[in-house]
Amino acid sequence: MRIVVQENPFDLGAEANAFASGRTDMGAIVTFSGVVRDDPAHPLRQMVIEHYPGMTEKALEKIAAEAQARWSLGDALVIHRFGPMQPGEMIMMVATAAPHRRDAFEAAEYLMDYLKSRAPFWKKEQGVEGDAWVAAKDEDEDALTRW
Amino acid sequence: MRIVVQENPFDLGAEANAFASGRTDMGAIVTFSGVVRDDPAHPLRQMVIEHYPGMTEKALEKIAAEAQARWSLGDALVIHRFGPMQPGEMIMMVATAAPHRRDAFEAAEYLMDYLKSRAPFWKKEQGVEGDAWVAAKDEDEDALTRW
Amino acid sequence: MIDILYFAWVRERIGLAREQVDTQAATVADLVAELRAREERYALAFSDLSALRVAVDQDLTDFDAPLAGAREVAFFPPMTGG
Amino acid sequence: MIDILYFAWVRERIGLAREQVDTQAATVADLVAELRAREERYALAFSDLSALRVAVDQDLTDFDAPLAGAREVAFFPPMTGG
Repeated sequence: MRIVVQENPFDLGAEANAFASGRTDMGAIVTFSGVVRDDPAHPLRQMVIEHYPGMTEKALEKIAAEAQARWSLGDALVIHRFGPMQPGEMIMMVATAAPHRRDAFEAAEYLMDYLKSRAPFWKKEQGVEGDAWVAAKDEDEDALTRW
Repeated sequence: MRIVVQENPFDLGAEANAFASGRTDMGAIVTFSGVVRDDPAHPLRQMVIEHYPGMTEKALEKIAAEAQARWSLGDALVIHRFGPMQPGEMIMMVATAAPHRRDAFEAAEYLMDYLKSRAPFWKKEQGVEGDAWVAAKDEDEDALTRW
Repeated sequence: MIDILYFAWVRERIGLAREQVDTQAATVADLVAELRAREERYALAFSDLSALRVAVDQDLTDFDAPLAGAREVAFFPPMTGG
Repeated sequence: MIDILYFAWVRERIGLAREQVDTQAATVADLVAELRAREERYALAFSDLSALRVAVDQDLTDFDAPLAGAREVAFFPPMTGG
Protein backbone atom coordinates (compact mmCIF):
# COMPACT_ATOMS: atom_id res chain seq x y z
CA MET A 1 0.00 0.00 0.00
CA ARG A 2 1.43 3.36 -1.03
CA ILE A 3 -0.07 6.77 -0.20
CA VAL A 4 1.48 9.85 -1.80
CA VAL A 5 0.43 13.48 -1.28
CA GLN A 6 2.48 15.80 -3.44
CA GLU A 7 2.43 19.12 -5.27
CA ASN A 8 4.28 17.91 -8.38
CA PRO A 9 2.62 16.22 -11.35
CA PHE A 10 2.83 12.43 -11.54
CA ASP A 11 2.95 10.15 -14.57
CA LEU A 12 -0.16 7.93 -14.76
CA GLY A 13 1.49 5.49 -17.17
CA ALA A 14 4.68 5.11 -15.17
CA GLU A 15 2.73 4.70 -11.93
CA ALA A 16 0.32 2.18 -13.49
CA ASN A 17 3.18 0.13 -14.90
CA ALA A 18 5.14 0.18 -11.64
CA PHE A 19 1.98 -0.82 -9.74
CA ALA A 20 1.11 -3.66 -12.11
CA SER A 21 4.58 -5.08 -12.70
CA GLY A 22 5.97 -8.19 -11.11
CA ARG A 23 2.66 -9.62 -9.92
CA THR A 24 1.63 -13.13 -10.92
CA ASP A 25 -0.98 -13.57 -8.20
CA MET A 26 -3.27 -10.65 -9.07
CA GLY A 27 -5.43 -11.09 -12.16
CA ALA A 28 -7.08 -7.67 -12.06
CA ILE A 29 -5.64 -4.15 -11.94
CA VAL A 30 -7.93 -1.11 -11.86
CA THR A 31 -6.81 2.50 -12.04
CA PHE A 32 -8.85 5.64 -11.69
CA SER A 33 -7.48 9.07 -12.49
CA GLY A 34 -9.10 12.42 -11.95
CA VAL A 35 -8.37 15.19 -14.42
CA VAL A 36 -8.90 18.96 -14.07
CA ARG A 37 -11.93 19.59 -16.26
CA ASP A 38 -12.53 22.75 -18.19
CA ASP A 39 -16.01 24.07 -18.91
CA PRO A 40 -16.22 26.03 -22.17
CA ALA A 41 -19.17 27.98 -20.71
CA HIS A 42 -17.04 29.11 -17.73
CA PRO A 43 -13.40 28.88 -18.80
CA LEU A 44 -11.04 27.81 -16.04
CA ARG A 45 -7.67 29.47 -15.62
CA GLN A 46 -6.49 27.02 -13.01
CA MET A 47 -7.62 24.88 -10.13
CA VAL A 48 -5.93 25.19 -6.74
CA ILE A 49 -6.21 22.39 -4.22
CA GLU A 50 -5.73 23.09 -0.55
CA HIS A 51 -5.22 20.27 1.93
CA TYR A 52 -4.54 19.62 5.61
CA PRO A 53 -0.98 18.29 5.87
CA GLY A 54 -0.76 15.47 8.36
CA MET A 55 -4.48 14.73 8.45
CA THR A 56 -4.55 14.12 4.69
CA GLU A 57 -2.06 11.26 4.81
CA LYS A 58 -3.73 9.86 7.92
CA ALA A 59 -7.20 9.96 6.33
CA LEU A 60 -6.00 8.36 3.07
CA GLU A 61 -4.18 5.61 4.95
CA LYS A 62 -7.30 4.87 6.95
CA ILE A 63 -9.45 4.72 3.80
CA ALA A 64 -6.97 2.46 1.99
CA ALA A 65 -6.58 0.17 5.02
CA GLU A 66 -10.37 -0.13 5.23
CA ALA A 67 -10.51 -1.06 1.52
CA GLN A 68 -7.85 -3.71 2.06
CA ALA A 69 -9.83 -5.12 4.97
CA ARG A 70 -13.09 -5.25 3.00
CA TRP A 71 -11.85 -6.72 -0.26
CA SER A 72 -9.24 -9.31 -1.26
CA LEU A 73 -6.71 -6.75 -2.36
CA GLY A 74 -3.12 -7.54 -3.17
CA ASP A 75 -2.20 -3.88 -3.13
CA ALA A 76 -3.56 -0.34 -3.30
CA LEU A 77 -2.07 2.98 -4.38
CA VAL A 78 -3.31 6.54 -3.83
CA ILE A 79 -1.59 9.60 -5.27
CA HIS A 80 -3.21 13.01 -4.69
CA ARG A 81 -1.81 16.39 -5.63
CA PHE A 82 -2.31 19.78 -4.02
CA GLY A 83 -1.47 23.29 -5.21
CA PRO A 84 -2.23 24.85 -8.58
CA MET A 85 -2.95 22.80 -11.72
CA GLN A 86 -4.16 23.52 -15.24
CA PRO A 87 -7.13 22.06 -17.16
CA GLY A 88 -6.17 18.62 -18.49
CA GLU A 89 -3.65 17.96 -15.69
CA MET A 90 -4.12 14.93 -13.48
CA ILE A 91 -5.27 15.70 -9.96
CA MET A 92 -5.02 12.25 -8.47
CA MET A 93 -5.10 8.52 -9.11
CA VAL A 94 -5.91 5.35 -7.27
CA ALA A 95 -4.96 1.82 -8.27
CA THR A 96 -6.08 -1.53 -6.91
CA ALA A 97 -4.82 -5.06 -7.54
CA ALA A 98 -6.93 -8.11 -6.74
CA PRO A 99 -7.16 -11.74 -7.80
CA HIS A 100 -10.57 -11.03 -9.40
CA ARG A 101 -12.03 -8.06 -11.23
CA ARG A 102 -15.05 -7.39 -9.05
CA ASP A 103 -12.88 -6.84 -5.97
CA ALA A 104 -10.50 -4.56 -7.87
CA PHE A 105 -13.38 -2.45 -9.26
CA GLU A 106 -15.33 -2.19 -6.02
CA ALA A 107 -12.29 -1.32 -3.94
CA ALA A 108 -11.29 1.41 -6.42
CA GLU A 109 -14.81 2.88 -6.31
CA TYR A 110 -14.79 2.71 -2.53
CA LEU A 111 -11.43 4.49 -2.38
CA MET A 112 -12.76 7.21 -4.69
CA ASP A 113 -16.04 7.65 -2.83
CA TYR A 114 -14.34 8.03 0.54
CA LEU A 115 -11.42 10.06 -0.72
CA LYS A 116 -13.88 12.49 -2.29
CA SER A 117 -15.79 13.28 0.92
CA ARG A 118 -13.54 12.18 3.79
CA ALA A 119 -10.00 13.23 2.88
CA PRO A 120 -9.27 16.89 3.68
CA PHE A 121 -8.86 18.40 0.22
CA TRP A 122 -10.65 21.51 -1.03
CA LYS A 123 -10.78 22.63 -4.65
CA LYS A 124 -10.88 26.23 -5.73
CA GLU A 125 -11.61 27.09 -9.34
CA GLN A 126 -9.97 30.24 -10.63
CA GLY A 127 -11.81 31.28 -13.74
CA VAL A 128 -11.82 34.27 -16.01
CA GLU A 129 -15.03 35.31 -14.20
CA GLY A 130 -13.55 35.04 -10.71
CA ASP A 131 -12.66 32.46 -8.08
CA ALA A 132 -14.97 30.02 -6.34
CA TRP A 133 -14.59 27.13 -3.93
CA VAL A 134 -16.08 23.98 -5.39
CA ALA A 135 -19.16 23.02 -3.36
CA ALA A 136 -19.48 19.46 -2.10
CA LYS A 137 -22.23 17.57 -3.91
CA ASP A 138 -25.04 15.77 -2.12
CA GLU A 139 -24.54 12.87 -4.50
CA ASP A 140 -20.95 12.46 -3.28
CA GLU A 141 -22.13 12.21 0.31
CA ASP A 142 -24.94 9.87 -0.77
CA ALA A 143 -22.41 7.67 -2.57
CA LEU A 144 -21.03 6.59 0.82
CA THR A 145 -24.32 4.98 1.82
CA ARG A 146 -23.83 2.10 -0.58
CA TRP A 147 -20.77 0.76 1.26
CA MET B 1 -13.23 4.50 -29.66
CA ARG B 2 -10.35 2.15 -30.39
CA ILE B 3 -10.53 -1.67 -30.53
CA VAL B 4 -7.32 -3.63 -30.89
CA VAL B 5 -6.93 -7.41 -31.14
CA GLN B 6 -3.29 -8.42 -31.33
CA GLU B 7 -0.83 -11.17 -30.50
CA ASN B 8 1.97 -8.88 -29.29
CA PRO B 9 2.26 -7.52 -25.77
CA PHE B 10 1.08 -3.96 -25.16
CA ASP B 11 2.31 -1.36 -22.69
CA LEU B 12 -0.38 -0.49 -20.11
CA GLY B 13 1.34 2.74 -19.08
CA ALA B 14 1.89 4.01 -22.62
CA GLU B 15 -1.68 3.11 -23.58
CA ALA B 16 -3.14 4.73 -20.45
CA ASN B 17 -1.15 7.93 -21.02
CA ALA B 18 -2.09 8.11 -24.70
CA PHE B 19 -5.74 7.52 -23.81
CA ALA B 20 -5.80 10.15 -21.05
CA SER B 21 -3.75 12.84 -22.74
CA GLY B 22 -5.11 15.96 -24.35
CA ARG B 23 -8.56 15.83 -22.77
CA THR B 24 -9.89 18.78 -20.78
CA ASP B 25 -13.55 17.75 -20.92
CA MET B 26 -13.29 14.35 -19.22
CA GLY B 27 -12.77 14.41 -15.47
CA ALA B 28 -12.56 10.66 -14.95
CA ILE B 29 -10.39 7.99 -16.57
CA VAL B 30 -10.73 4.33 -15.56
CA THR B 31 -8.51 1.50 -16.75
CA PHE B 32 -8.83 -2.20 -16.12
CA SER B 33 -6.11 -4.67 -17.01
CA GLY B 34 -6.22 -8.42 -16.84
CA VAL B 35 -3.04 -10.29 -15.98
CA VAL B 36 -2.16 -13.98 -16.47
CA ARG B 37 -2.37 -15.37 -12.96
CA ASP B 38 -0.24 -18.18 -11.64
CA ASP B 39 -1.47 -20.58 -9.01
CA PRO B 40 1.33 -21.94 -6.82
CA ALA B 41 -0.79 -25.08 -6.20
CA HIS B 42 -1.01 -25.76 -9.97
CA PRO B 43 1.95 -23.99 -11.60
CA LEU B 44 1.17 -22.55 -15.01
CA ARG B 45 3.66 -22.84 -17.86
CA GLN B 46 1.75 -20.56 -20.15
CA MET B 47 -1.74 -19.48 -21.14
CA VAL B 48 -2.82 -19.67 -24.77
CA ILE B 49 -5.76 -17.62 -25.96
CA GLU B 50 -7.66 -18.65 -29.07
CA HIS B 51 -10.08 -16.28 -30.75
CA TYR B 52 -12.37 -15.99 -33.76
CA PRO B 53 -10.78 -13.46 -36.15
CA GLY B 54 -13.42 -11.20 -37.61
CA MET B 55 -16.10 -11.94 -35.08
CA THR B 56 -13.85 -10.83 -32.23
CA GLU B 57 -13.45 -7.29 -33.54
CA LYS B 58 -17.14 -7.15 -34.43
CA ALA B 59 -18.23 -8.31 -30.96
CA LEU B 60 -15.88 -5.89 -29.18
CA GLU B 61 -17.04 -2.98 -31.31
CA LYS B 62 -20.66 -3.80 -30.54
CA ILE B 63 -19.98 -4.00 -26.79
CA ALA B 64 -18.05 -0.72 -26.81
CA ALA B 65 -20.72 1.04 -28.89
CA GLU B 66 -23.38 -0.17 -26.45
CA ALA B 67 -21.33 1.21 -23.52
CA GLN B 68 -21.01 4.55 -25.28
CA ALA B 69 -24.76 4.62 -25.84
CA ARG B 70 -25.57 3.82 -22.22
CA TRP B 71 -23.15 6.13 -20.45
CA SER B 72 -21.81 9.63 -21.08
CA LEU B 73 -18.48 8.45 -22.37
CA GLY B 74 -15.97 10.66 -24.08
CA ASP B 75 -14.00 7.67 -25.29
CA ALA B 76 -13.39 3.96 -24.81
CA LEU B 77 -10.46 1.67 -25.55
CA VAL B 78 -10.26 -2.13 -25.69
CA ILE B 79 -7.02 -4.04 -26.29
CA HIS B 80 -7.14 -7.84 -26.15
CA ARG B 81 -4.31 -10.23 -26.95
CA PHE B 82 -4.42 -13.76 -28.31
CA GLY B 83 -1.76 -16.44 -28.58
CA PRO B 84 0.63 -17.66 -25.87
CA MET B 85 1.48 -15.60 -22.79
CA GLN B 86 3.36 -16.14 -19.55
CA PRO B 87 2.21 -15.64 -15.94
CA GLY B 88 2.41 -11.94 -15.07
CA GLU B 89 1.87 -10.81 -18.67
CA MET B 90 -1.07 -8.57 -19.48
CA ILE B 91 -3.88 -10.27 -21.38
CA MET B 92 -6.03 -7.24 -22.08
CA MET B 93 -7.08 -3.79 -20.96
CA VAL B 94 -10.06 -1.50 -21.25
CA ALA B 95 -10.13 2.23 -20.61
CA THR B 96 -13.03 4.64 -20.33
CA ALA B 97 -13.15 8.44 -20.16
CA ALA B 98 -16.20 10.28 -18.85
CA PRO B 99 -17.02 13.66 -17.36
CA HIS B 100 -17.85 11.97 -14.02
CA ARG B 101 -16.41 8.99 -12.19
CA ARG B 102 -19.53 6.88 -11.84
CA ASP B 103 -20.02 6.73 -15.61
CA ALA B 104 -16.36 5.86 -16.19
CA PHE B 105 -16.45 3.06 -13.58
CA GLU B 106 -19.77 1.58 -14.67
CA ALA B 107 -18.89 1.62 -18.35
CA ALA B 108 -15.55 -0.10 -17.64
CA GLU B 109 -17.30 -2.80 -15.60
CA TYR B 110 -19.89 -3.23 -18.32
CA LEU B 111 -17.17 -3.60 -20.96
CA MET B 112 -15.43 -6.21 -18.84
CA ASP B 113 -18.59 -8.17 -18.04
CA TYR B 114 -19.62 -8.39 -21.69
CA LEU B 115 -16.13 -8.91 -23.05
CA LYS B 116 -15.72 -11.82 -20.64
CA SER B 117 -18.78 -13.78 -21.81
CA ARG B 118 -19.70 -12.37 -25.22
CA ALA B 119 -16.44 -11.83 -27.10
CA PRO B 120 -15.11 -15.01 -28.77
CA PHE B 121 -11.96 -15.70 -26.76
CA TRP B 122 -11.06 -19.02 -25.15
CA LYS B 123 -8.30 -19.52 -22.61
CA LYS B 124 -6.26 -22.67 -22.34
CA GLU B 125 -3.96 -23.17 -19.38
CA GLN B 126 -0.85 -25.20 -20.05
CA GLY B 127 0.47 -26.35 -16.70
CA VAL B 128 3.13 -28.75 -15.54
CA GLU B 129 0.27 -31.19 -14.84
CA GLY B 130 -1.24 -30.90 -18.32
CA ASP B 131 -3.42 -28.64 -20.43
CA ALA B 132 -6.97 -27.56 -19.75
CA TRP B 133 -9.47 -25.19 -21.31
CA VAL B 134 -10.64 -22.64 -18.74
CA ALA B 135 -14.31 -23.25 -17.98
CA ALA B 136 -16.72 -20.32 -18.12
CA LYS B 137 -17.98 -19.39 -14.67
CA ASP B 138 -21.65 -19.11 -13.78
CA GLU B 139 -20.84 -15.89 -11.94
CA ASP B 140 -19.54 -14.35 -15.17
CA GLU B 141 -22.81 -15.13 -16.93
CA ASP B 142 -24.75 -13.90 -13.89
CA ALA B 143 -22.78 -10.63 -13.95
CA LEU B 144 -24.59 -9.67 -17.15
CA THR B 145 -27.97 -9.62 -15.42
CA ARG B 146 -27.12 -6.41 -13.57
CA TRP B 147 -26.99 -4.32 -16.75
CA MET C 1 -22.10 -24.51 -49.20
CA ILE C 2 -21.59 -23.24 -45.67
CA ASP C 3 -18.28 -22.69 -43.89
CA ILE C 4 -18.30 -24.33 -40.49
CA LEU C 5 -15.76 -23.20 -37.90
CA TYR C 6 -14.86 -24.92 -34.64
CA PHE C 7 -13.03 -23.34 -31.73
CA ALA C 8 -11.34 -24.42 -28.48
CA TRP C 9 -12.24 -27.96 -27.33
CA VAL C 10 -14.88 -28.32 -30.06
CA ARG C 11 -12.07 -27.87 -32.60
CA GLU C 12 -9.86 -30.32 -30.73
CA ARG C 13 -12.61 -32.94 -30.38
CA ILE C 14 -13.59 -32.77 -34.05
CA GLY C 15 -9.98 -32.43 -35.16
CA LEU C 16 -10.71 -29.61 -37.59
CA ALA C 17 -10.69 -25.81 -37.36
CA ARG C 18 -12.86 -25.29 -40.42
CA GLU C 19 -14.67 -27.21 -43.14
CA GLN C 20 -17.14 -26.58 -45.92
CA VAL C 21 -20.38 -28.54 -45.98
CA ASP C 22 -23.07 -28.87 -48.55
CA THR C 23 -26.26 -28.79 -46.55
CA GLN C 24 -29.95 -28.07 -46.89
CA ALA C 25 -30.37 -27.72 -43.11
CA ALA C 26 -33.03 -25.14 -42.31
CA THR C 27 -31.77 -24.33 -38.82
CA VAL C 28 -28.61 -24.63 -36.76
CA ALA C 29 -30.22 -27.55 -34.90
CA ASP C 30 -30.82 -29.33 -38.21
CA LEU C 31 -27.17 -28.80 -39.16
CA VAL C 32 -26.07 -30.16 -35.78
CA ALA C 33 -28.24 -33.27 -36.37
CA GLU C 34 -26.54 -33.82 -39.76
CA LEU C 35 -23.06 -33.40 -38.25
CA ARG C 36 -23.82 -35.70 -35.31
CA ALA C 37 -24.88 -38.45 -37.73
CA ARG C 38 -21.57 -38.29 -39.56
CA GLU C 39 -19.01 -39.72 -37.16
CA GLU C 40 -18.37 -40.52 -33.54
CA ARG C 41 -16.14 -37.45 -33.03
CA TYR C 42 -18.98 -35.15 -34.15
CA ALA C 43 -21.50 -37.00 -31.98
CA LEU C 44 -19.11 -36.53 -29.07
CA ALA C 45 -18.49 -32.84 -29.71
CA PHE C 46 -22.21 -32.14 -30.01
CA SER C 47 -23.39 -34.47 -27.25
CA ASP C 48 -24.39 -31.65 -24.88
CA LEU C 49 -25.66 -28.55 -26.64
CA SER C 50 -26.01 -26.67 -23.36
CA ALA C 51 -22.20 -26.66 -23.23
CA LEU C 52 -21.98 -25.09 -26.71
CA ARG C 53 -22.53 -21.71 -28.23
CA VAL C 54 -23.16 -20.91 -31.88
CA ALA C 55 -22.59 -17.90 -34.12
CA VAL C 56 -24.13 -17.47 -37.56
CA ASP C 57 -22.23 -15.06 -39.80
CA GLN C 58 -20.26 -13.92 -36.74
CA ASP C 59 -23.27 -13.06 -34.60
CA LEU C 60 -24.10 -15.07 -31.50
CA THR C 61 -27.43 -16.80 -31.88
CA ASP C 62 -29.49 -19.82 -30.77
CA PHE C 63 -29.66 -23.38 -32.03
CA ASP C 64 -33.09 -22.76 -33.51
CA ALA C 65 -31.78 -19.91 -35.68
CA PRO C 66 -32.57 -20.29 -39.43
CA LEU C 67 -29.66 -20.89 -41.82
CA ALA C 68 -31.23 -19.38 -44.94
CA GLY C 69 -28.55 -17.27 -46.61
CA ALA C 70 -25.94 -18.03 -43.95
CA ARG C 71 -22.34 -18.30 -45.14
CA GLU C 72 -20.53 -19.09 -41.90
CA VAL C 73 -21.55 -21.04 -38.81
CA ALA C 74 -19.23 -21.38 -35.82
CA PHE C 75 -19.47 -23.74 -32.85
CA PHE C 76 -17.55 -23.19 -29.64
CA PRO C 77 -17.73 -23.49 -25.85
CA PRO C 78 -18.85 -20.56 -23.65
CA MET C 79 -16.35 -17.75 -24.04
CA THR C 80 -13.66 -17.00 -21.49
CA GLY C 81 -12.09 -13.69 -22.47
CA GLY C 82 -10.92 -10.88 -20.23
CA MET D 1 -3.58 26.07 24.66
CA ILE D 2 -5.13 24.57 21.56
CA ASP D 3 -4.02 25.05 17.96
CA ILE D 4 -6.96 26.01 15.77
CA LEU D 5 -6.66 25.55 12.01
CA TYR D 6 -8.93 26.94 9.31
CA PHE D 7 -9.14 25.73 5.72
CA ALA D 8 -10.67 26.84 2.41
CA TRP D 9 -13.37 29.53 2.75
CA VAL D 10 -13.34 29.29 6.55
CA ARG D 11 -9.67 30.36 6.44
CA GLU D 12 -10.47 33.15 3.98
CA ARG D 13 -13.44 34.42 5.99
CA ILE D 14 -11.54 34.48 9.26
CA GLY D 15 -8.37 35.71 7.58
CA LEU D 16 -6.13 33.25 9.39
CA ALA D 17 -4.82 29.77 8.63
CA ARG D 18 -3.91 28.95 12.21
CA GLU D 19 -3.97 30.43 15.68
CA GLN D 20 -3.42 29.35 19.26
CA VAL D 21 -6.18 29.92 21.78
CA ASP D 22 -6.27 29.57 25.51
CA THR D 23 -9.61 27.98 26.21
CA GLN D 24 -11.44 25.97 28.83
CA ALA D 25 -14.13 24.92 26.33
CA ALA D 26 -15.37 21.41 27.15
CA THR D 27 -16.61 20.61 23.65
CA VAL D 28 -16.11 21.75 20.07
CA ALA D 29 -19.50 23.51 20.27
CA ASP D 30 -18.33 25.45 23.36
CA LEU D 31 -15.18 26.48 21.49
CA VAL D 32 -17.27 27.62 18.53
CA ALA D 33 -19.43 29.72 20.89
CA GLU D 34 -16.27 31.39 22.27
CA LEU D 35 -14.93 32.09 18.77
CA ARG D 36 -18.27 33.44 17.52
CA ALA D 37 -18.37 35.91 20.42
CA ARG D 38 -14.96 37.32 19.48
CA GLU D 39 -15.50 39.24 16.26
CA GLU D 40 -17.87 39.64 13.34
CA ARG D 41 -15.64 37.60 10.97
CA TYR D 42 -15.79 34.62 13.35
CA ALA D 43 -19.55 34.98 13.77
CA LEU D 44 -19.83 35.02 10.00
CA ALA D 45 -17.58 32.00 9.45
CA PHE D 46 -19.46 29.98 12.06
CA SER D 47 -22.96 31.22 11.21
CA ASP D 48 -24.11 27.90 9.74
CA LEU D 49 -22.54 24.86 11.39
CA SER D 50 -24.26 22.51 8.96
CA ALA D 51 -21.92 23.93 6.29
CA LEU D 52 -18.86 23.13 8.41
CA ARG D 53 -16.87 20.08 9.35
CA VAL D 54 -14.53 19.69 12.30
CA ALA D 55 -11.50 17.53 13.06
CA VAL D 56 -10.00 17.08 16.51
CA ASP D 57 -6.37 15.96 16.47
CA GLN D 58 -6.76 15.19 12.75
CA ASP D 59 -9.77 12.91 13.09
CA LEU D 60 -13.15 13.96 11.72
CA THR D 61 -15.65 14.32 14.52
CA ASP D 62 -18.87 16.09 15.58
CA PHE D 63 -19.48 19.46 17.14
CA ASP D 64 -20.42 17.84 20.44
CA ALA D 65 -17.03 16.09 20.69
CA PRO D 66 -15.15 16.72 23.97
CA LEU D 67 -11.93 18.73 23.86
CA ALA D 68 -10.25 17.23 26.94
CA GLY D 69 -6.61 16.60 26.00
CA ALA D 70 -7.05 17.90 22.43
CA ARG D 71 -4.07 19.69 20.90
CA GLU D 72 -5.40 20.61 17.48
CA VAL D 73 -8.89 21.53 16.25
CA ALA D 74 -9.57 22.23 12.56
CA PHE D 75 -12.64 23.82 10.94
CA PHE D 76 -13.37 23.54 7.24
CA PRO D 77 -16.14 23.13 4.66
CA PRO D 78 -17.20 19.70 3.37
CA MET D 79 -14.27 18.16 1.54
CA THR D 80 -13.99 18.12 -2.24
CA GLY D 81 -11.07 15.85 -3.09
CA GLY D 82 -10.73 13.39 -5.91
